[in-house]
Amino acid sequence: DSVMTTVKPMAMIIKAVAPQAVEVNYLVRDGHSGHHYHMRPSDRKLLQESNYFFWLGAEFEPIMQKAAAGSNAVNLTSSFATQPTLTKGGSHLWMNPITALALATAAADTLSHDYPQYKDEIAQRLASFKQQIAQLDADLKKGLADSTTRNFVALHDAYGNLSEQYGLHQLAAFYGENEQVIGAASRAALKQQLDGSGEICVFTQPQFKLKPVQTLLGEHQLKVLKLDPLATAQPMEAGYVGFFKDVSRQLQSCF
Amino acid sequence: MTRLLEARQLGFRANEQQILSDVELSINRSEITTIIGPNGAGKSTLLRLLLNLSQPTSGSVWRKPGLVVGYMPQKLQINPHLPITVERFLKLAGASRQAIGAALERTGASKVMQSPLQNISGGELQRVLLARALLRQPQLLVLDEPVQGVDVTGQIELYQLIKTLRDELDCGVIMVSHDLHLVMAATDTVICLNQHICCHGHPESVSSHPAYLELFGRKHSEDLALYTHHHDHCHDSHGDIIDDDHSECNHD
Amino acid sequence: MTRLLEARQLGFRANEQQILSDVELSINRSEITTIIGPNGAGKSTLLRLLLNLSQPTSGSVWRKPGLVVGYMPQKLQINPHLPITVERFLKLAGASRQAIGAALERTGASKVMQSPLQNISGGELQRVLLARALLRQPQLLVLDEPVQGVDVTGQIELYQLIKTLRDELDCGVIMVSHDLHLVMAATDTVICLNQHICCHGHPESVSSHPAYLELFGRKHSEDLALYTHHHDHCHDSHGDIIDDDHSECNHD
Amino acid sequence: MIELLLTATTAALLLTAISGPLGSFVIWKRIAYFGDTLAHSALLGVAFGIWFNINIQLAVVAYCLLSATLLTRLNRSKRIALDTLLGILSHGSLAIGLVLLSLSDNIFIDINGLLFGDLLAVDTTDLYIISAISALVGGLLCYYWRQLLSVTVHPELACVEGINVPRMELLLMLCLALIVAIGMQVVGVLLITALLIIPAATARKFAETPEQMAIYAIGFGAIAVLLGMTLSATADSAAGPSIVTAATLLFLLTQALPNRQ
Amino acid sequence: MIELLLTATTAALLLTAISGPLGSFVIWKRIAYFGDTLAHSALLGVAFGIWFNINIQLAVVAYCLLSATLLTRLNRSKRIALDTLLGILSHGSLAIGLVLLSLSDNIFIDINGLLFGDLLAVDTTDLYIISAISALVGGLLCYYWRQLLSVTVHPELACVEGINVPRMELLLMLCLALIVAIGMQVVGVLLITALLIIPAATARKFAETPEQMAIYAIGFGAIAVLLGMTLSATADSAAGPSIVTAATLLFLLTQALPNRQ
Ligand SMILES: Nc1ncnc2c1ncn2[C@@H]1O[C@H](COP(=O)(O)OP(=O)(O)OP(=O)(O)O)[C@@H](O)[C@H]1O
Ligand SMILES: Nc1ncnc2c1ncn2[C@@H]1O[C@H](COP(=O)(O)OP(=O)(O)OP(=O)(O)O)[C@@H](O)[C@H]1O
Ligand SMILES: [Mg+2]
Ligand SMILES: [Mg+2]
Ligand SMILES: [Zn+2]
Repeated sequence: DSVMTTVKPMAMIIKAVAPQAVEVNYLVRDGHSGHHYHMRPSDRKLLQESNYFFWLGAEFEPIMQKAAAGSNAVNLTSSFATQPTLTKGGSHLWMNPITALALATAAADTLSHDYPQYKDEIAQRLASFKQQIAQLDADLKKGLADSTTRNFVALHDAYGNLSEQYGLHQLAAFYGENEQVIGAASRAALKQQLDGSGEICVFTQPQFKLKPVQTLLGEHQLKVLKLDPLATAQPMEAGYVGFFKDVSRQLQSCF
Repeated sequence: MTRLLEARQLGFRANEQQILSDVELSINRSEITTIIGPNGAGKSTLLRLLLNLSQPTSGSVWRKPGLVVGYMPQKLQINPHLPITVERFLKLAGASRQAIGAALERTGASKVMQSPLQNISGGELQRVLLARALLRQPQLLVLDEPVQGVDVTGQIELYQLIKTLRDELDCGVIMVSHDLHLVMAATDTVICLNQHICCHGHPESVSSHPAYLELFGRKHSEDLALYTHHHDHCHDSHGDIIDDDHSECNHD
Repeated sequence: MTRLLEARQLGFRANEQQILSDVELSINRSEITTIIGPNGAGKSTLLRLLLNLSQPTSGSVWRKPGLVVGYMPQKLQINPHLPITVERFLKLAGASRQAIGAALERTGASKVMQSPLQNISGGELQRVLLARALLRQPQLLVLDEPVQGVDVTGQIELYQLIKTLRDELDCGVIMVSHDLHLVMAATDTVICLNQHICCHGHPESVSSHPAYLELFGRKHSEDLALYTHHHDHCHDSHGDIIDDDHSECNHD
Repeated sequence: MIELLLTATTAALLLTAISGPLGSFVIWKRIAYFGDTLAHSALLGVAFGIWFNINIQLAVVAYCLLSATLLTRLNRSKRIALDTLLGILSHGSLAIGLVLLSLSDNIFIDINGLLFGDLLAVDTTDLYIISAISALVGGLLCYYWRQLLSVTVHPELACVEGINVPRMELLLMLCLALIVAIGMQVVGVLLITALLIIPAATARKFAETPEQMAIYAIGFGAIAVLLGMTLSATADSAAGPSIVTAATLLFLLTQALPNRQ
Repeated sequence: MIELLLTATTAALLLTAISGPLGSFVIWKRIAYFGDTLAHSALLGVAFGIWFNINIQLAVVAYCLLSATLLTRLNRSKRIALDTLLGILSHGSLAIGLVLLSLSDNIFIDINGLLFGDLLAVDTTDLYIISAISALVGGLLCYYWRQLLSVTVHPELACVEGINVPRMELLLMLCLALIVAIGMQVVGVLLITALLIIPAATARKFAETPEQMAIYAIGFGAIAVLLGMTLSATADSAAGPSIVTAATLLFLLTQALPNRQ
């Protein structure tokens, strides 16, 4: 038995609550961007053989709409997508442990319907995941508590959900959700706003060049965080907890 | 005598230049009209106006409703990227294979029936274009320098053919030509054009008209006189003038 | 007598057809060579081979090193998207404004000097092309049907001009023409081509050659006889033969 | 594996049957970039769709048809080559679309989806749409074939012979726009424009008449689809790009063949 | 604000100075899609760069120059129109690049970066590169102007007049490839190809000689750059697309003007 999802962190979340006997696969393979997905025959085969395809809905993962056309698709966000904060520059929902837990809960619900024989196992794993998440959240909050500055500049507009949770403040994102670049006026405003401040925290990702930031804020000292939102460098065994620990370690090096 | 086409006060301006002004003419069934005039006189422009391929800047053109026209442009630029044989090109005019064979036979280009249209020689192209024009069984044939680039043998044959066609199809013909000597004898009306109509009428009368003489010069009028004279009678192979016998020397 | 160009055993095949075979010829300085032949005989193809614009499939062409050639193609397709006036087009040949004015004057096209190249009429284009060819001060002039589409007045003038140029520049000339009557008198060698060289030599001797007669037919040979005869002497305006006086009638 | 690829292969073959003849016109008229232009300008269609709150798919199809009409109009003056007009329309609408989108918040457009599509995700509904459009366009092409061809060979001769030249040109452009607009959303613009031009260009070498070219183009297209699908199934590569790769290799291969002498 | 835009504006103006004349050639030769083709095929360059472990930027430039050479070669046979060849090269390399990339692991490519670039991210190093390339290409264009023009007007006449036609065509293609390859990485391919064609097409209406067209194209390009930068500064839109938008509007505006009678 197997279930399918879109990206690796999502697979980690589902793996955390799915019964041991159920295999969890994901579509976007390591090293490829989640925004440029093309389906391959092996994906199609896996997708067809899976009992479920867990995804985040057209709003957050529009590129997955075709993959989600099958009858086995389950939109994990349908229970809580009404929360307005989630839609604001935060398509990477898994970048916030609280949301991750909500996703896990939704997945667990569905799974226990289909696998009544594993119902207990699922409930048990969910409870343990809940605990781990609470721990993660508390640790990160504590780690960031004494940080005086909470401003950061992002290259990719995907951290709205994360900043909301931890009181961080995104000054600007150089590439929008659609990867379009920002205009001259915003840059001028950003430059003015940062006038006089020393170290600036920059969230970057492997596929984006740092150059626009360097050109604009060349005179400032840039502290570059190579966040890894797709868990490319993490082994699957590390699980969501391992992945997010890495993210929070990175965050704490900046704030 | 059916009127096929009539131009009224036609004028054309382009690029701040008056190219044609005040042209009045009418084309009737079974009449051959020839337009002569120096290069740049506006002959091709006039044909394009008559065919509605350009819009006049003044005046108007009346065409008989439902008029079937066969047109042969002065230059045809063929898209080199479209593979098309002469036969297929002619079929586009809506003719049968047999009719195509016959038309090419008549214009003396049956050799190139299967050749790609892009590769045939200049003179062959002219013959093919004429074949296309006549395949449409036109009521009006519009020919812009029909024998340009055609070899000597062909020139005489083609003019002969145009006359025969006129008789067969009972169609009107309007053509542009520089071959005064070959054309004069085969035409009913000559229009002498140089931005406006300088003079028009029967070939004989036009060639002595002062406007004509001014345009082509007395020197060439003499040459022409030689040509028309050449068609008034026959020469034997030594160039001596022999008796005027139409059936023998093929001129009329 | 300098040899400018020599073709040895030239052959050309395309599309499974032999278009030319076994052509041998040589062009010398200050000689005018005229190629005649029916449509599709391979005349233009031969010129292109001589100019290295196509590669022969057999045989070879020798060109005098550093030969300056003026070429006038049979058809010129001008890119309609390039804005260029006649003057600028001629300047591309590397000539001064003055020289351009003079050249256009000579070919009788000074009227269109400032016109866009795409808009000029067929005959005007021929004149412009000839002007370009001669602006290069060529050692060899290669002309493919130079007076095609040119008006009567112009035809005689242009052939006259070609002769004058030959004398002035002391260049070799090779041209294709169908105007046997106008060309014969102005040429040193005639090559009669129909996929191979049927016959060649002085105009007078060629026109009585059996191969020539076969190609153009006895009927047209008679016509031609009339033309050559026309150039052996002059006619008065009534067509009567008057005394042979070269200075008066401009033929030689 | 076979039944998995069946829908996708059928869709691609259906498209091929119609893109062969249409693609031949594209090559003859030198508008190889027609598809790309529509794809680029589709972005502006999306922007309009969002702006006026219309169904985006419909907005894209409508905008494509509109662009085609506009193009036909602009082209009538003949002062500017069609390919230049295409280039301007393409970059212009792309840029305007980007500017509009960067002015509004939170609009996600799947440019990559439009570009590369997802052939393997084609379902039976898509198949019906493709069949319907193919039948419509194919029927129009057959019915007007002689007139369309006349206009392409020589518009002035066609005009003199009584063919309504502007209407035929518009018809052709609209057919193209329709097939690109549909294809773009189903299989991606890369595949649809490549299917338009590459098989037809391959056929050019062997064809002696326009009809031969159209038919050979269908044949080469079908071969490319089958080869590409096999490649995709064996090497586990994306289906659309694999088909285009197969078509390209086929083209290069036939170019290396000697010309008939 | 001003000093923020200074580098970007200077870079764009420098590119304009060279894209005006080059773009005129692009329009005359009907290769409006040259830039897009190189941009698409750049992906294959990236794939090769990754495969053979070369610096990706260099690989892209090298591959662009290679494509241009290949194109010039293929075009010599004249059986297939240049725009069709461009289309095939473009879609073919894009597809092959995608297949290769989807077969290899761990690759992040910034396709959008290549396509849309970021003019505002231009720094002084880029400015030096652009200046150097502009000077080089500008010098070559000036030096060979007459010959390049002869070849464009009529290759056969040029050949008879002793100009090395293949070499001139190659030179032109390489200049184009160079400017596109550099422009693509610095300001994005949308901006560079739009700067090539749109100002030159605008100039077409007013020019009577090729030189006029080249110079007017520079002028229109410069106006578009200044307008676009102003738009970006006031409406906060991305700089590249704003410039292209300005150029497009300028084109549409001049098309609406009456023709000189
Ligand atoms: N669209 C146009 N714009 C500007 N000038 C034009 C245009 N069309 C024609 N002309 C000019 O009008 C004049 C007449 O051209 P046209 O082609 O009608 O001459 P023609 O009498 O057919 O000459 P030919 O005997 O050489 O074929 C030419 O001088 C040409 O330059
Ligand atoms: N590239 C080619 N491929 C196939 N056939 C060709 C090619 N070029 C020329 N031909 C054929 O070769 C023959 C000779 O053509 P060419 O243009 O040399 O004739 P020409 O003597 O100049 O005729 P014209 O007097 O009509 O100009 C024609 O029948 C033509 O169809
Ligand atoms: Mg004319
Ligand atoms: Mg010829
Ligand atoms: Zn993202």
